[in-house]
Amino acid sequence: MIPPALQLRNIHKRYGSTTALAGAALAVEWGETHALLGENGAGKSTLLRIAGGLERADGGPIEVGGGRAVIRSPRDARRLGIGMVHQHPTSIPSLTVAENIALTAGWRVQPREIRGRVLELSGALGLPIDPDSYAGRLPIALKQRLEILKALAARARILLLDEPTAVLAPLEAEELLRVLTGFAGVGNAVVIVTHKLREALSAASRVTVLRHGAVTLVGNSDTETPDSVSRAMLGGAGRPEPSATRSDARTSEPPAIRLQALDVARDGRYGIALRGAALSVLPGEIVGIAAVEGAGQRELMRAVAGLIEPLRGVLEVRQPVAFVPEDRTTEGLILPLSLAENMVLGMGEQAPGVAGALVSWKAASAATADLIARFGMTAAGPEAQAGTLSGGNQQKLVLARALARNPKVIVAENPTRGLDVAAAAEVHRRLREAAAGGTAVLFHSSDLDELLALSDRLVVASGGVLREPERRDRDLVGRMMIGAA
Amino acid sequence: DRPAPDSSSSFRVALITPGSIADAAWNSGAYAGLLRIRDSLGASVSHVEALTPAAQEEALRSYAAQGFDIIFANGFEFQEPAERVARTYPDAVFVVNSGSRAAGKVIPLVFRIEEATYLAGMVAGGLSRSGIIGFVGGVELPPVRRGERGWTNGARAVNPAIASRVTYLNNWEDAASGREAALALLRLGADMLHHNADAAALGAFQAVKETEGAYIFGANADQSSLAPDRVVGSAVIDLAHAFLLVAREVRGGTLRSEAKSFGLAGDVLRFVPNPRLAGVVPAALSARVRAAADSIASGRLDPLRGEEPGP
Amino acid sequence: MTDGIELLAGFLAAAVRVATPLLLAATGETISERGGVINLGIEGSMLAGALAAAIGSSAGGPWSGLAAALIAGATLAAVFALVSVHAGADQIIAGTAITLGAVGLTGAVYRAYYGTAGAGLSIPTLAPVEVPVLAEIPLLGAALFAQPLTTYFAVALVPATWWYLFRTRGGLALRAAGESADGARAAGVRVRATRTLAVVAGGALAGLAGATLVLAQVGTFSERMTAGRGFIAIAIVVLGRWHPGGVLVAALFFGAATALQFVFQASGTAVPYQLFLMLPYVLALLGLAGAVGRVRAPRDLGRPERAS
Amino acid sequence: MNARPGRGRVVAPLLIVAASLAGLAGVLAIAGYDPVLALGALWRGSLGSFDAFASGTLVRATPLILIALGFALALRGGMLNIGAEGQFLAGAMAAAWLGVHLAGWPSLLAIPATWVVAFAAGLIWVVVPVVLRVRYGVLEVISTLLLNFVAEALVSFMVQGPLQERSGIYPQSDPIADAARLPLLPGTRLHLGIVLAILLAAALWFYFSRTLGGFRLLAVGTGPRAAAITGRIDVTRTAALALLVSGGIAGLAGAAEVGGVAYALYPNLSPGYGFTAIAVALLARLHPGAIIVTGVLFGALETGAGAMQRDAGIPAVIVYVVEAVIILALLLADARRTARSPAVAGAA
Ligand SMILES: Nc1ncnc2c1ncn2[C@@H]1O[C@H](COP(=O)(O)OP(=O)(O)OP(=O)(O)O)[C@@H](O)[C@H]1O
Ligand SMILES: Nc1ncnc2c1ncn2[C@@H]1O[C@H](COP(=O)(O)OP(=O)(O)OP(=O)(O)O)[C@@H](O)[C@H]1O
Ligand SMILES: [Mg+2]
Ligand SMILES: [Mg+2]
Repeated sequence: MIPPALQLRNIHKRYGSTTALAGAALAVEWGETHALLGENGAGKSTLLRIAGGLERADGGPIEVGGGRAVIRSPRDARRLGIGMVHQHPTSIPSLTVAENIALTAGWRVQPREIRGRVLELSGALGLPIDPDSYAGRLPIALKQRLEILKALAARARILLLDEPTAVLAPLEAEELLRVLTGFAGVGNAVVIVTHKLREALSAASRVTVLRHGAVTLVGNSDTETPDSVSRAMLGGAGRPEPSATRSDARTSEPPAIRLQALDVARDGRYGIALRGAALSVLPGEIVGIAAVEGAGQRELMRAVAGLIEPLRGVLEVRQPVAFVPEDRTTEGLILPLSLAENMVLGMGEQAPGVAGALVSWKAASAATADLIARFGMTAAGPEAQAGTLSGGNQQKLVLARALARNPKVIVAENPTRGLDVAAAAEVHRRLREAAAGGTAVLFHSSDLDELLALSDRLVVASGGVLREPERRDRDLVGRMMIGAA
Repeated sequence: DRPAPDSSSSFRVALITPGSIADAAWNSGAYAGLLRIRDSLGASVSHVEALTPAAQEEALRSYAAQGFDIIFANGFEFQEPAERVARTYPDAVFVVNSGSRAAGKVIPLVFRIEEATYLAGMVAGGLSRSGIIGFVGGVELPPVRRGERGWTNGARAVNPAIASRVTYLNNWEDAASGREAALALLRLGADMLHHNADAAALGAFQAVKETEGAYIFGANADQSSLAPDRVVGSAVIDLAHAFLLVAREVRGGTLRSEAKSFGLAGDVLRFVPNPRLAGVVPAALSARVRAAADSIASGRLDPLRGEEPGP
Repeated sequence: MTDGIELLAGFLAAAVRVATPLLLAATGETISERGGVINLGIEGSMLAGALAAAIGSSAGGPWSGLAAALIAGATLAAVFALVSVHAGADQIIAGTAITLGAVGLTGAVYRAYYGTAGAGLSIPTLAPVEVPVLAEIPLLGAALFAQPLTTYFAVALVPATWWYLFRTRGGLALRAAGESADGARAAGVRVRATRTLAVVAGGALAGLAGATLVLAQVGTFSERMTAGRGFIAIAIVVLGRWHPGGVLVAALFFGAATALQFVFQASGTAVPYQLFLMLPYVLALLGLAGAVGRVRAPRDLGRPERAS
Repeated sequence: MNARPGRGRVVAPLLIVAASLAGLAGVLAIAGYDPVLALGALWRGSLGSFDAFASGTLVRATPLILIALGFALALRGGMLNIGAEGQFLAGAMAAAWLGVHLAGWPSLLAIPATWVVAFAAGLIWVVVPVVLRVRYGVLEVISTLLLNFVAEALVSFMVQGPLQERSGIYPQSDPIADAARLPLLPGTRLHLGIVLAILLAAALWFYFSRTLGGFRLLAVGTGPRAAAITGRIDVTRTAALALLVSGGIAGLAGAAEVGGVAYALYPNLSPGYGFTAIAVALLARLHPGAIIVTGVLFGALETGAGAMQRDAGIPAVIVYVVEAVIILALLLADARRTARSPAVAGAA
């Protein structure tokens, strides 16, 4: 019998008082795509980071291709043929795509040569990318693509991917999964972490489910169902039902957001991103913006949130506005600061514990502890650094904070990115609750299903123009997004 | 060869320098003076470098509090702090090198360096072919400026048309800048240089060594050995000797509360020609220099005003 | 007329002379800062290099002096790397302490080796080397092609450093380490080793810069003789935007401003000389402001790699 | 961890410091000096008696603490002010300039007046770096550093020119009026500046830990993008203001040195306080209370260094080495507590 490509057994990892992994295990065969599932904070990222050499386990053996492996650094992992795609991109922003790939792959640094090799590689994989762009300037989807190209260029045979599809539009996600299964199919191994259960069961051949740092299920994707998997994830509680109720727009009141003939410049670049936009959102209404990257949705959200001064036109927004930015790690949170401090950062004068110019950190901490409990976040406490939270828990913090302000308007970019199924459902419930209380919600999601599920009304942004589809139809909206309808 | 506090001797002498004692001039001379007092008078000695007003007053106070008999303070900037400290510690003698006034037991030493540099200037004025002479100063302090004034006046006494150029470095250590300053002066036509820049002046000597037809005059010590073929002479202050004289007076109880001033008349200050270059200086010029030295020593000529010696 | 040309040639030569040690030290600091380490200890490395050059040359001629300077500069930088890169201590404090220690150490060794008389002008130096033909070019010939070997080396180092930084795997890894220690580590770079090497190389070049002062310029050593050139080199790195070519231009610019300062003083104007002393720094500030576009430091400059 | 005030342990660092002192004693012995005498002098001259502590250590600590507080304020906002030396001199010039004209004033007015002009002068000295940073993106690290050299030359010019003492001979200003001199603790050289330093530390402590503004400054320094987008803070303005005030505080230190120690403007007023203060602030992890402690520590080190020369005959050059080793040892001890520093936090 051929030994597994990668085998981790009885892995333990503690951070101070937090136990991230308590005897977790993972076995991946050559040729298979393996999905690693679990709720936020279950320990998925930690397990992958241990295999990728970014963390060291407190205990537990690792075998690669049947041999005992010592993985102290990403360098060691690479030598063993392990490539990793992180939950948050690790590319070096001020280097070009080609340089980033050459660095990871250890290529000779000849600009023309590496550019050619990048084009060749990306062409062969069907993952097109501009080799000369600076990594820091790429839209998030391309940043993700770059991570995958780096791993493959380094000739990884075992590819570990931490939520690679979280930031992708459905079509992009399908494309990526196709590439990955193809890669596994030729005798390599792939581990993929995702919160999209359907996606996991269709793309992967086997699944492992973690809960509180230990394995609760290992199974074949043919025999498991979203229900069985999510029971394993949540400890038998079964899958939460997405609520289908629509909110009541308060037509009697003036709109909470009103824009007319609004032009907005491209964020940070030259050119116009949004032209003659017109949109009204009533109190109590949830409006979803469907768009592909660069269609002007980003500028729309940020103009409404008051972060970009529009060039011309009418823009009226009721205050206060809460904004949930797309990039939680640099725009939403200050990772070295504590949860309580991040809470005060976002809520300012309205934060609990703040009275005028003074802050009582004791009160702020108490309120943050309360928030942690109410949103079911896994965190060591209000004094923990935001950077020690798992990705999903960071997102919960950003949302919890936005909702805690009781805003009149919520503007959210991909509000459920990185959240597990239950948490995403919980966020939807809370957004609806807010709407029911009279808050207007304007949100963008790269997940069309989420848009259809959550929004009362759907608006498509395409080429800088806003349009409302005649029907709430997946295909029609999809075609409008790419300007084909 | 370092001073260690030695309580066996009852005569205790301290030195405070505002900079390193390896500066090849001002502070090293003072340090040599301290050692000479130790060796000649059997004093127990102590030294400290104190670079800032805060450290300087602290050093003065500490020595006075420890009962040192003489505290040499090597710079005009000690004058006021010494007077302040002397009010609290009336027993110690404070000798302020280059100080401005006598006040009780605060005694300034004044070296009339201009008397020696005047003579150097005369030689330079007589030897210069280009009619341009140059001076490289470290920091523009009173003795430095007086030295430069004497140098310029001396040259003018011999050649009234002489042009005298001055460059200040604003430090005492940067020998490379000393060299660049000298090279710039030489490029602009100067052929006789003088300095008062301590260690930084070494660069000026190097520049002169490299430049044909250029000569230089040493300062503070006899610097002929630095460039035996290019140093015409040096304006020398025998600081060590002066220190010893003062220490003797203190010990003998004969020191009076007045400024102690040293000029060509004593044996502390001299213009020392470089014997190797004796042939370069015309006899007539040498004679004029000797005559001027006499006039200065006897008070008939004030080098700072630059009057010709009377008949 | 010819007088004017000669003066100009002399001025250019002076600018190149002043620029040479700055260029060497700044190139070294560029390498180290590209790797994310700001080393204020290069002032100390320079001073140690100067003394080592003096002693080495006294003992075994200029070439021994150069070798000793490289080793001395590198050694101090290695101590700095130990504290700041490996222990992760603050780079600014560590660099300041190294410089302070170097002032003391060089002073003590100098006094012990040369005694109270000092080194005088007894140290064997490097004679200027004229490049055949080129040295004959009017105006520029003497300025650029009749310089000591260290100057040619400093200039040759510029394209070499460029090539290393932008055309080699090591250089790419170095830049990555400077931009994002975490990212570089994830890409398989050994961040600490990379940074240590860069710092030590930078220290060696600073040592060479100190040697230039002694062996190619003044022919002697004096305490604290570097007089802040290490800090100016750091300013030059920023002025040159962490780019070897830019650093060359900035060093020459600084050299020219300083040479001009001396010319102004020596030509005997009534303007207070202190204004001339300010000149290079004021010009540098203007240069910073006038440089088109924004200056950006390596992102992780000054940040130790997090212990994992 | 980050630019946060530290909550580290103290024991391990103390052990490292003790070990390094032992090592030093060994080195001194090898070099032929009496280590017991040397370290004894270091102790006696700095902390060993009340007079040494008050007249030496605290006097030296005063400018270090003041400058370090300003440095901490700026760095909390991500601005690395390594030009305190220049701002200190600017403040000293202003205080001396006003101080000589205040004869006949009541001290109660004269002293605050010199402080106000010195604060303003220090602040003005950073206007150029602030404008360069805001308008042209020039890193304040470099512009403030360059301005140190300019300040030095300017002081040199002032004491030879406009501010030179009456006789026109010495490169120093006239002594300031008695009214502008800071009161001393009787029997010592300790002046009112230390009170100013402690009050300022208390004020900054309150500002940093108890006010929204202090927290927002921290946010700007640690996560400027999030501070702007999520915190809705005017990042540029906040950081610029912090840098300006830090310059003003360094200027205050200059006034305290002129009014409490030197009583006149001298060109050599600072032995590099601006740089030492950086070490003081960083070792204290920018915590105002801890800055008082590290400031006193460095003040003791500098005062004790003088005593080592005077009383143990150790040459100054060796004392520098001793100081450097102690600083490196403190640094290593401190690095064991936490791994990250905010050094150039504002660079990006
Ligand atoms: N550096 C750290 N310090 C402290 N705790 C940490 C650290 N890294 C992770 N943890 C904790 O370990 C647990 C597991 O985190 P991990 O990131 O592996 O979760 P995850 O399964 O990837 O979650 P998500 O789906 O939200 O990304 C969490 O409770 C997290 O807070
Ligand atoms: N329109 C956009 N869409 C997506 N991401 C963007 C957009 N504009 C900026 N970003 C992201 O925001 C981050 C910072 O962008 P910014 O334009 O501020 O770069 P920058 O600070 O100017 O870069 P540098 O300083 O290196 O020149 C980058 O990671 C970039 O990818
Ligand atoms: Mg995760
Ligand atoms: Mg930017």
